[in-house]
Amino acid sequence: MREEFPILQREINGYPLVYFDNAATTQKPSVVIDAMNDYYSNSNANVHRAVHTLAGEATEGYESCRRELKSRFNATRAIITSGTTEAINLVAHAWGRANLVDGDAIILTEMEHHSDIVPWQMLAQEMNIELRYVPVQKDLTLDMELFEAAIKGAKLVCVVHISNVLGVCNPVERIVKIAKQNGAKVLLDAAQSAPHQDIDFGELGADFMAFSAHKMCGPTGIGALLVTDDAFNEMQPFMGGGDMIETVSIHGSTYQKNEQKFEAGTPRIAEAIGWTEALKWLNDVDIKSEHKRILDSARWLAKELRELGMTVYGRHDKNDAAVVSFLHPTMNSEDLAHLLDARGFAVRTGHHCAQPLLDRLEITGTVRVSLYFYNTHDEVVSFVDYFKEILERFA
Amino acid sequence: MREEFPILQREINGYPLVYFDNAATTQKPSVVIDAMNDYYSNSNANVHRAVHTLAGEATEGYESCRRELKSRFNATRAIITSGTTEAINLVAHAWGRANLVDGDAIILTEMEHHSDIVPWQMLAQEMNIELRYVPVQKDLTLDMELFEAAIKGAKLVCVVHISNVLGVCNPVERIVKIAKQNGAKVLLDAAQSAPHQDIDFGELGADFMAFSAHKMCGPTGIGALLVTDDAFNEMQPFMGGGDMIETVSIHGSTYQKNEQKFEAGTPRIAEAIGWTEALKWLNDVDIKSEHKRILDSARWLAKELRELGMTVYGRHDKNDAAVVSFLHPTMNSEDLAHLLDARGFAVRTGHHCAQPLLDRLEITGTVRVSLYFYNTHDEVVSFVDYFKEILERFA
Amino acid sequence: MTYSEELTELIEEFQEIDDKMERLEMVFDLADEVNLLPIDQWTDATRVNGCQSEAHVKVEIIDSNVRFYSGADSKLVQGLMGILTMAIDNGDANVVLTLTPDFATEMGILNSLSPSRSNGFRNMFDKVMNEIKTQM
Amino acid sequence: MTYSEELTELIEEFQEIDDKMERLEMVFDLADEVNLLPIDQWTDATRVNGCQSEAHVKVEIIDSNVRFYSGADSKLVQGLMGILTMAIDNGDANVVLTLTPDFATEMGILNSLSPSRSNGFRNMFDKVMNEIKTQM
Ligand SMILES: Cc1ncc(COP(=O)(O)O)c(C=O)c1O
Ligand SMILES: Cc1ncc(COP(=O)(O)O)c(C=O)c1O
Repeated sequence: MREEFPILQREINGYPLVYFDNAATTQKPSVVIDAMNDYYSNSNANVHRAVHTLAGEATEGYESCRRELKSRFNATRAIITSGTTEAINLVAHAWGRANLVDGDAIILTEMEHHSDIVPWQMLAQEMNIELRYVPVQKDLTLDMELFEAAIKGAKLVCVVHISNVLGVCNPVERIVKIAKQNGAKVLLDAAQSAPHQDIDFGELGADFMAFSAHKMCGPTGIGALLVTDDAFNEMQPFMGGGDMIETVSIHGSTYQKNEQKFEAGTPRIAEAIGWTEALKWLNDVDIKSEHKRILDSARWLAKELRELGMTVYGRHDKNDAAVVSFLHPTMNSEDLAHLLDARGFAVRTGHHCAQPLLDRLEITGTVRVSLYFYNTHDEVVSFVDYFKEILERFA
Repeated sequence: MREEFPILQREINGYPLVYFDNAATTQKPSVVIDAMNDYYSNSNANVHRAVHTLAGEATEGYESCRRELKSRFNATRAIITSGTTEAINLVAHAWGRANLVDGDAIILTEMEHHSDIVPWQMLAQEMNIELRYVPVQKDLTLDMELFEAAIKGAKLVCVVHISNVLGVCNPVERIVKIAKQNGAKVLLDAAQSAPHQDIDFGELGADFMAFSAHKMCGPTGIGALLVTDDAFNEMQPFMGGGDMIETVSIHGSTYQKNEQKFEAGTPRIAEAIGWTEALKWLNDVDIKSEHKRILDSARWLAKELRELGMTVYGRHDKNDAAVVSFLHPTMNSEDLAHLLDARGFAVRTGHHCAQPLLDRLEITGTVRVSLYFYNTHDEVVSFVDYFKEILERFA
Repeated sequence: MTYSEELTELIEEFQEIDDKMERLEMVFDLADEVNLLPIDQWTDATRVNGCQSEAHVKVEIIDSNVRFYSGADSKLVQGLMGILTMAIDNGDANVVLTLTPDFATEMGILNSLSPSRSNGFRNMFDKVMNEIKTQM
Repeated sequence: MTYSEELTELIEEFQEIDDKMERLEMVFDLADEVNLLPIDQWTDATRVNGCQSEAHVKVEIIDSNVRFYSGADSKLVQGLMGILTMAIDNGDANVVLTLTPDFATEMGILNSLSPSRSNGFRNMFDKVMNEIKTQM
């Protein structure tokens, strides 16, 4: 698989790139890069409402992304957005503002990414909505008892499927079941799970699911919101402009009835075409066995790091992502990342856009190693070897 | 110049592509395509807050776009958006909702693109704002007398710099001057002017300027909003999420102070890198003389079409764009476009997302030929030749 | 599948033409073949969705005999309607229902059309077939 | 430009090292060279903006003699502060003000650092120079 990713040939400071920052963004296989290249070199045109050949090809390319999303995730509605963040903001504006009233409650968890917190804080302020945060326990799981206590009277549950800091996979089936029993809708932040699992949105029963292409081998600048028909029908337009309207007059406008209603303006055409290829590429990956392989590597890495005296934040359960967040007892994390970069190891440090979770863990950041399918166990071993050298020379 | 655009080698139905749909979207030179290719093949990473080399390169690439925008347009603030449409929606949400009150008035013109109408209609409904439309006169110009009458008490003027249907360039200097005298802010929809003119935003004195990369040789999925410092300071956050925050806690959040405040989520990294190259490419074009050249071709085309009995909507004044909108007295426009496509001519038909303008002209659509710098007069001549053949065989 | 004599002839006629322009000329000419549905009878119920232009169809079945009325503001679209008219008008409903849009592909007209137009043709075809089914 | 003897030596020492890791080791070692600004004196006024970690600097000028205090939670950043200390501490303010960040480029440390870290260095340098100017 590695030879399909041109960037893996890259050297950093004379050493081969070891890319361990996959939870931030993944690399792209040639099929994805080439498809966008081909689009710009051969078929570039604006979509919809045009007769000429290029416009037809561009429209077909753009809409093929929607079809591929629906088929991969078993969804009836796929709205194309600029990413997870815009998808969640879309729910807040298009569904939240139209369906929530003063005094309603929304449930979040302490494990959420900022992108699944800030939009709700903004809405809460505007509409006087109560936000209830489900706490994270010592064992790094959600306190489901407190969730069940908090659900009473809540209209919406926003939950991250897999934590980008811990890799912990939340019990979303149970969360959906409890939410449904209490008449609440569920928004799943699948930014980290869509790349690592085969998700059946229809079967799962959530109402909204947000994720980004760039974290699953697709291009930057594009993502999606899957929506059930019921929830879709409750959504009011968010952004206004071309493509989302049916008619416009100076007296008022009428809107499209399908997903385009929420896709104002010229859409992300090249990006959709690239993402389509990434989705097809993923369809051909044996995700279950690849996931098990990299999770095993992550477990081994966690064990090694613990033995070296690091504090590791993660449990690496069966469905958890292959993410290892850790801290050195005294060394500054950015310094570690810097020293790792000197030999080509790309890791991320900082708050990973999840400050409330770090507040709960009483830390301000971690060093995060996050693996993807093109990573090898050899890379992980060489990481540990070099990490030992760093500790010897710099700690 | 033509050899820099790979798509111009394309054949349609065995005939060379003649791409006359540039007002919808322009083609991309190799430097743009290659830069994105190179990014994905060598430097792809998420931006901001990371230490490793790739993240540094990606951040530098992304921020170089902002620098290039500021320098090309002489602006102090450049917010990167997904396009013109999102940029205008950003003004409506971030500035409009925070600074307008019940009963305020906004001035639009009948020449606006839907993207500069619908966001204001939505805001008007939400906040009880009055929308005043400046009429378009028989000579296809704005009725400046009625504009001056309407400005009293208005807080914001939204005006398209160059009409995407007519090519007419509006007297924006005068509009800005009158607006400023009356204490109103000005939002310029520069989607069609940014590709065709060298615009000095600082000198012009407008408060906001929105435009899209894809209409100026850049990639899809990216655009910008230029903002003066004063207007910037009056803007409240729009979308919430990663990258736009300073701190997040379950009790509330604080926001970035710079443009990132309005760029929630992982940004359009590859797109920014591609756009940077497009902006540099445009810097090297002698826009004044190229503009004159294609405008002359457009004038000739308009004359020929009129002689063939077509109704041409446009005046082709010095600063107008090289756009020729026309109608056959009886033949259906889509049929014409279809027949043109049979020989490789790509034109657009329909309402061009400007229904209020068409309402004023008492038509429902036009056939639109829109030229860009890589078009030649020979192409225009062959268009007229073939158009005559169509009329003979099909009219 | 086997087509009526008239349709078979039409298919062959189209297949003989190499030049796309000539093929389009023929489609244009066939616009006259429709049983015209006058504009004042165009309603939401008769509209073919997904067409860029207004396209309207209506079906009547008398003694299991199909009568197909149609009209469009695009002559090209009406030409496609003319082709469909030649394929199904006055045919036995049960026979007509065995028809698939493949015949249009065989004629080579669908790939002479932009995707939007050929989608339009498919939408029209589906709508007409559905109407026939409901009326039987 | 001409540097103090101490700084010239340091630049040469760095230039002799090929290995990036060794260069980083040296930067780490130089963290001890700072006149430590204790954490309880870190304020908004002392903060260097644009650093990913907390970095704080303070300047005093006594009889046009520069005293430079600094501290950071990153040892690497504090190492850079150590280098700046060797470059300017105890120097004459007028001479110090002629210094540009080029010396760090000459040492080869800036391109051993990620862009964020080398920007951080530039921000620190600018802040220190500004402080000296205001105090004179
Ligand atoms: C004048 C004008 N304004 C706004 C837009 C909208 O631009 P975009 O679709 O790139 O958001 C366009 C182009 O479609 C335009 O021509
Ligand atoms: C769990 C989670 N949610 C949301 C996001 C935001 O995604 P994006 O920045 O692509 O909008 C991310 C990634 O940064 C994430 O990991």
